[in-house]
Amino acid sequence: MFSAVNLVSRYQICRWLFIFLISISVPMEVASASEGLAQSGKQLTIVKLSKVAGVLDEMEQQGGDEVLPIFEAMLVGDLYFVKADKTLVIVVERNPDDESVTVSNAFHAEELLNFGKAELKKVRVNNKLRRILRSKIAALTLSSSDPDIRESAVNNMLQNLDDENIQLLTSAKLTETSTAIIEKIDLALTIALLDSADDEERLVAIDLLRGVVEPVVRNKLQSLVEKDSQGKYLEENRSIVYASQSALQQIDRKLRVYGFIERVFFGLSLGSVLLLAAIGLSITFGVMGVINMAHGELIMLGAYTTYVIQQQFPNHIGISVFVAIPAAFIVCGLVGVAIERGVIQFLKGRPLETLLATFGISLILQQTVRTIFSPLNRQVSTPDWMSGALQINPGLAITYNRLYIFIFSLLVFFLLLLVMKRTALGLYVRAVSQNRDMAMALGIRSNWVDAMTFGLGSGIAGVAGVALSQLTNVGPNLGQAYIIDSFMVVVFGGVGSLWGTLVAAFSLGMFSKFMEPVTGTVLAQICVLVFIVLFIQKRPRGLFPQQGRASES
Amino acid sequence: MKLRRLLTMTAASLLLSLSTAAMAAETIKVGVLHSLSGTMAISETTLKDTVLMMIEEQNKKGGLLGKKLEAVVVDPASNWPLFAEKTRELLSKEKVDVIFGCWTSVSRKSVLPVIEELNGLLFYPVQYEGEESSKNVFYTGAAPNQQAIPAVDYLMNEIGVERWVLAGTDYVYPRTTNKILEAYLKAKGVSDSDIMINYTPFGHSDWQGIVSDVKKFGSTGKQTAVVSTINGDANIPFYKELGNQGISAEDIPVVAFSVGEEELSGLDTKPLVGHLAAWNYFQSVESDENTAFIKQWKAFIKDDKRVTNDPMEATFIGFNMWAKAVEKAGTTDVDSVESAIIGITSPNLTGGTAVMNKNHHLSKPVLIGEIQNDGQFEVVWETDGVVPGDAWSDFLPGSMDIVADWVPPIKCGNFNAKTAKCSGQNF
Amino acid sequence: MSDTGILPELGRPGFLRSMLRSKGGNTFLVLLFVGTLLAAMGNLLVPPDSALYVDTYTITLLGKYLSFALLAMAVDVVWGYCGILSLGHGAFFALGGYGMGMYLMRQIGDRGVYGNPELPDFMVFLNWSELPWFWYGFDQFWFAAIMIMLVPGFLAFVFGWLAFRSRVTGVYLSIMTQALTYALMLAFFRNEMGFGGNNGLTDFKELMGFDLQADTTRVALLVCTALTLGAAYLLSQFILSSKYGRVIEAIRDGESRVRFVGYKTETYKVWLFVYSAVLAALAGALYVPQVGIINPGEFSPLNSIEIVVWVAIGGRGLLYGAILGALLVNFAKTQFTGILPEAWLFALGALFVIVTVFLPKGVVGLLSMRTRSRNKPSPDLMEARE
Amino acid sequence: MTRLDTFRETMRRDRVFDFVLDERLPSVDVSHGVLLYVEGLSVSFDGFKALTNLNLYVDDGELRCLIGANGAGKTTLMDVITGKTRPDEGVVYFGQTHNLLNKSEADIAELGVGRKFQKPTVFEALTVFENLELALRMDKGIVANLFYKLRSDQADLIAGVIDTIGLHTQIFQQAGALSHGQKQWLEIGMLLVSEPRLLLVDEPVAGMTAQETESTAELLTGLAGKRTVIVVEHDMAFVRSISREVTVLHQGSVLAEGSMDEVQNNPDVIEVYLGEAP
Repeated sequence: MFSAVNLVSRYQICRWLFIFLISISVPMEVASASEGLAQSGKQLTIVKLSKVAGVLDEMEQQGGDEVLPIFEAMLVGDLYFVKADKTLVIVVERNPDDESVTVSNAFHAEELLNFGKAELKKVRVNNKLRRILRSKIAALTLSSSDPDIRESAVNNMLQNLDDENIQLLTSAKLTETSTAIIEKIDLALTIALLDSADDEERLVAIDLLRGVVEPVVRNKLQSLVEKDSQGKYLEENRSIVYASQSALQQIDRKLRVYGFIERVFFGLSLGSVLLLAAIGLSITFGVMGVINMAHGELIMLGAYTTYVIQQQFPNHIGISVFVAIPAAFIVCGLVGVAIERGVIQFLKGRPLETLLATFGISLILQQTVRTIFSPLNRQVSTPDWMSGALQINPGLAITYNRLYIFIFSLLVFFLLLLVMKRTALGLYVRAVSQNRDMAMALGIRSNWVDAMTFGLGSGIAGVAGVALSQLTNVGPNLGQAYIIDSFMVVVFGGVGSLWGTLVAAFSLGMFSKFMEPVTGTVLAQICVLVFIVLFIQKRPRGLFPQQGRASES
Repeated sequence: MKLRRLLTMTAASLLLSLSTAAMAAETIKVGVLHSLSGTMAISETTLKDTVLMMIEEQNKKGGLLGKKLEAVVVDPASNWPLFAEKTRELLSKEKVDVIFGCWTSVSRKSVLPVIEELNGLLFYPVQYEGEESSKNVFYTGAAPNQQAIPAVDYLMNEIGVERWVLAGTDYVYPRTTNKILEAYLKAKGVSDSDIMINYTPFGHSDWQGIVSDVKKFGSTGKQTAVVSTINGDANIPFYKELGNQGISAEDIPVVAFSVGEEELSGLDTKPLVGHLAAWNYFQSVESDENTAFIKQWKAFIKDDKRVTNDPMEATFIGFNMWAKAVEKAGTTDVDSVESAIIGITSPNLTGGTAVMNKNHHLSKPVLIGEIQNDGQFEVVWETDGVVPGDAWSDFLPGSMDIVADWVPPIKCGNFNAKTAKCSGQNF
Repeated sequence: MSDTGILPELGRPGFLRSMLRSKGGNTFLVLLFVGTLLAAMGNLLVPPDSALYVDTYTITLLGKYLSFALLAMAVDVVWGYCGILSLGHGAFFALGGYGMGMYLMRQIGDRGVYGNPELPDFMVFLNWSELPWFWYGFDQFWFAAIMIMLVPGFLAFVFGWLAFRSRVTGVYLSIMTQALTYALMLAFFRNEMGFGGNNGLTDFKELMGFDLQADTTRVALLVCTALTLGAAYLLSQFILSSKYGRVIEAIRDGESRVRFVGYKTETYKVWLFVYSAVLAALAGALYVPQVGIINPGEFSPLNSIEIVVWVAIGGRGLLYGAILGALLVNFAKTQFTGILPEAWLFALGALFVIVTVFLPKGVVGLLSMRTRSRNKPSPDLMEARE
Repeated sequence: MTRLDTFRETMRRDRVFDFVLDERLPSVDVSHGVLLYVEGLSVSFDGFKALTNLNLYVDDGELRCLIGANGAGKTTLMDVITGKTRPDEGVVYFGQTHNLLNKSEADIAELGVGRKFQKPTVFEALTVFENLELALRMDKGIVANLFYKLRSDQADLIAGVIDTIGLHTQIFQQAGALSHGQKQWLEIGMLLVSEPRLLLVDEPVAGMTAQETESTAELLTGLAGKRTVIVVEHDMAFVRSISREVTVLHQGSVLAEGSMDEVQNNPDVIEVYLGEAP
């Protein structure tokens, strides 16, 4: 898939090179700083929000490059003014100790001042202004030395291709060195060509844009095939309409493929969440026959462990997740061992009773967390490396957090598989689960094995909690949301079969994600439940039943 | 034998403990009907504390009519039938003079028949879907025209939004709000294809598909916005997913009606910055009343980190209005207070005054705020004056003709102006 | 061969005899009768300022407790006697409640806020133009009454028939019942279903022409609930003390063995399940007019588990044990949540653990164990079970 | 035929209506003298072959012993006959007409196949009497059981069986309180009151005293002729004492068949089974 994308883009580079040859360049004069800048700057503090855009235009004309720091500060909300004399200042540092703020004068950066919080007021911005600011900054930073800034500048301009921007881009292209950015500029210029007066040029441009999934392209082409109220095409030249239609078809075909891939990923992602939530249960339920209703609460404890760890390392959010994984495993593992020793060992061979007792434990755990951490949701920050999305192409992006969690879930699964198949503990666990008396006769301390097994399952629940803390709310009710789903996965996959749990988690994830567009979320969920209920009637032991004589009785 | 004795004893104690009637009141009793446990405790506990704070304040001023106020706090435990039961307990056993309480619509609906049967008085402090006006209830939260419609106006006129996603949790408040908004948008000339409506269950956490749909919907070049009536817990995963899929507040702003300071407190607001909320109150609004209120609150709750929010202001206004009305009427008698309170004014915390209208709803200003890094809102827009709360929406076919007017000669919560009939009152 | 003539008499006592011999059961019936009578008289005949006056709040509270007791008994019938741990009985309860709710909604008629004679308010509210087909007939009490039992019964039959025939047992069955009620909850939360979504059905006015807010109606409802509970108790006692009941108990202890003796255990279980579901539905139907609201929260799996706890605490395998459990826990809940709302979940959670680990027979089991140790001879062994 | 004839025919006093008849054994066609046909039976669990192409014919009224080492497939064979386990291939017929493979456990039991398990399985919460009553041959439908009252002939039958199994003093005791041997007897009793056509008895004398073993042997031999009995047993002395015909199973198929002496002298048997013993 990746190579296919590359092929396409390489093909497009050739086309854009052609455009490059025919494009003309107009050098742009940079306006010099003006005296009125400070004066219009003051306007920012007075006028209504709807008038600010005009002030910004004025400032840009007067100030040129000089306004860049002001605009940037305004964009991120660091532009303030002094209440007393309406001087614009930029926040340099906030001192939480004495509630004071160190600022610099907006027009003389070297001038540092100290103000109390109450003496300053923020220059108001809203989303519309931020957009305007961003495009103004884009124009100003097109010649920046940082390629990333240049690229985002071009991307910003793509959304707003007026004559001025086209001129800027054309000139920028001459000095641009990065091929990726040149590609982008070419794309922009090609799109601009669609508005050319020469129909031949437009046809060439349409042909070049065939199959480019950038939303701007699609919208532009869409506008070419629009009809008026009488059903007549707005575009007079029929050949342009037809060319656009076929180009659109090609784009839509691609988008459909990407859409499908995306949905598959959604399914896998939901599946990985289900897998993480269910796999610990698969151990305690499948191997020990314990219906652990407190499993969800163990997940919740894992999430809270993440929270506590993050509180300890507020400046190392990125690393804290890695610390949280073993920590959550240990914390939840220990709680699990305590539950097993304290309650479950007295209920051997009475699975229904374990269900009730562990449900009681789940209530206690929930209320404990509520008492300690308050009933409010807690803040678990997402590390930077987990936010954002992997942009495969303009039509397809995969969010990092889901991608990592998908990989993580498989990692946990195979690690667990390894433990169960290759270690002494795994051997003991399997021995005890198949024939307790025999195992005991062979000198296996079955009590110890039970405690360890339950601890292992609980620890994995904790690890799942770490992953879930990155996706959802960390609150006392976190566990309840997953317990029923987890049971469904384990039962559907076949109790005692790790592979069954894997297959069940992913197939249920897929099933519900592909149902969703047809039925909506709620009905999809209901359908999954009904499906499992019916499936269990057909195959009472799930997808991958444990076989052999032992399972018969 | 033992068993029999045990059973007898249990039954006897059951009957005894339940039937001990409350002693005659030396004080004015204020019932507080907010969930202190269960799912709604997160939001409602704050309001319980607000009422307690107001009572303490009032008692410092010497109480009302020369009597001290006494709070009677019960816990309906986020269980809707229990709300009705506890209301009955408050009114018939404790004989309270007024009740401050409820958060969810369903709890209010559950309480309604009881409060009307026993002729109690309820102040309901949360924004809601409207379509109701009871003789015994005063609605101090926002009606849809005090929250949703101004928000849409703002997006349409100031941001230039042309395409709309109406996303909500599947219950009556989002359903109604979206129905009203849909009708409103269509009246403004927005075409069907530019409106996308989506409902999700409570506590929904897997937003990938829906956000991706929103992204596609918003990629047509027209400015798109999401009007979110998504409830509580489901919001954070929603905003997170938006952020991760690269949708910023500038691309597709989300305006929410259920996300306030309390919901944001202690959360990672990074993915939310720049998104909007519409309320009648924000903690960040600078006014003397508000500064005083925040100070009082932090002192009362003994926690400097606690925030204030819109339903608290609604409780504040409701309580003040009730106190004024009691003083005006000279009694806590429900009928007298009911007629005395209409037209009573009380200062808003955001400046200006709120008025209790004839339909038992308030006139209040509407503010639009942007979420900031620190979990506070920055007001980016507000209505010019106060907006009177409309019990019955003008945009729903079923309720267009209905008006609420509790002043004679109409004296009806759902008076059909066309047929001149008043139906379905429980008294 | 020895004298066998006495065998039939000694073997399994007839229904009446078993009733007479069941001390706990008799105590319960007498208490139920006397308690209800006293409460009813205390409300209607005693003047409100008297110390003996029972206020309406207490009447509705008692009514609620008794409906819960009926529900707990329904769970006990399948769990205590047949070993089917249903974590979805809340679903039948809620369905029964919805049936009654629909009838009560239709009784509102044009007294709704929109004054629509045909449609309930929430439908007008959501711009529905006509009554959905499944609401037809619910304006008639007899129809509603039939549906209240038929729909949950049918659901239980279909579910039970599928599950028991495929030999889904034990834990699997419990989880499936949980999935069932969870799915129903999600479904009823949807507004498109036409059951009022999250708000459910409320604001009822009258039942069979009687004003629901009148004290007499409330007392009558309490008496109805008590009578239903009593009747259901006698019927369940009859069923469970018959040979059918013996088979059911045998199924609990060794289902496959019963099959080898020649009983079609699936059929036995299905009908018991249906019976229990109908009892639960009746409880729901009695509950709704007394509390005044039915909403999808009643379907929540948590509720169903809580019912099981009532039974476990009271003592399963004993009908009056389940009833006692429901009354005790709910009474404690009312008291505790008033005083210490925070502590209630701790208390409930701890109760679960303690009862399952240390008191598998519940409170009643504890009591009867004591009684038995005093009366040494073995005939008591029989009685303990009845 | 005239109406009167019809009337007379209907009212004949030596006949009763079908619905008045109950608890009759369903008719089993044993016209060829064989009660149980097992042909080409194969069962495998998870790759392990429990039975391979097993053939077995048991005559009506015969007392047959099945012997074989652990894992030879004895219990699996019983499981197949009683409907607990479904074979991969093969045929099991009861008499000429009843295919046991498409019937449920309950139907097979109703046909007259009774089973005593290896591990005594009685209903522990019920009394001895109730256990027996449950096993009575009667209409097993729900309505019949709901309104069931013990008839005097059934009471006599139970009383007789109780005498046989010697649990007279424990009639009203819960079965859970019985000793292991008593449970064995109770289970045999349950088998007796159900009056089966074919009895499958799995290790009846495990946990019994020598005296009890002797009376069990007496009981089983006494039954033969009236009923068909298949006994699985490890106790060779016991097998020798009751058996006329012995089938030796080995690795899921029949190794040898014949009288005890014949079998004991069979070289194959000596090699795989008896050879291990001394």
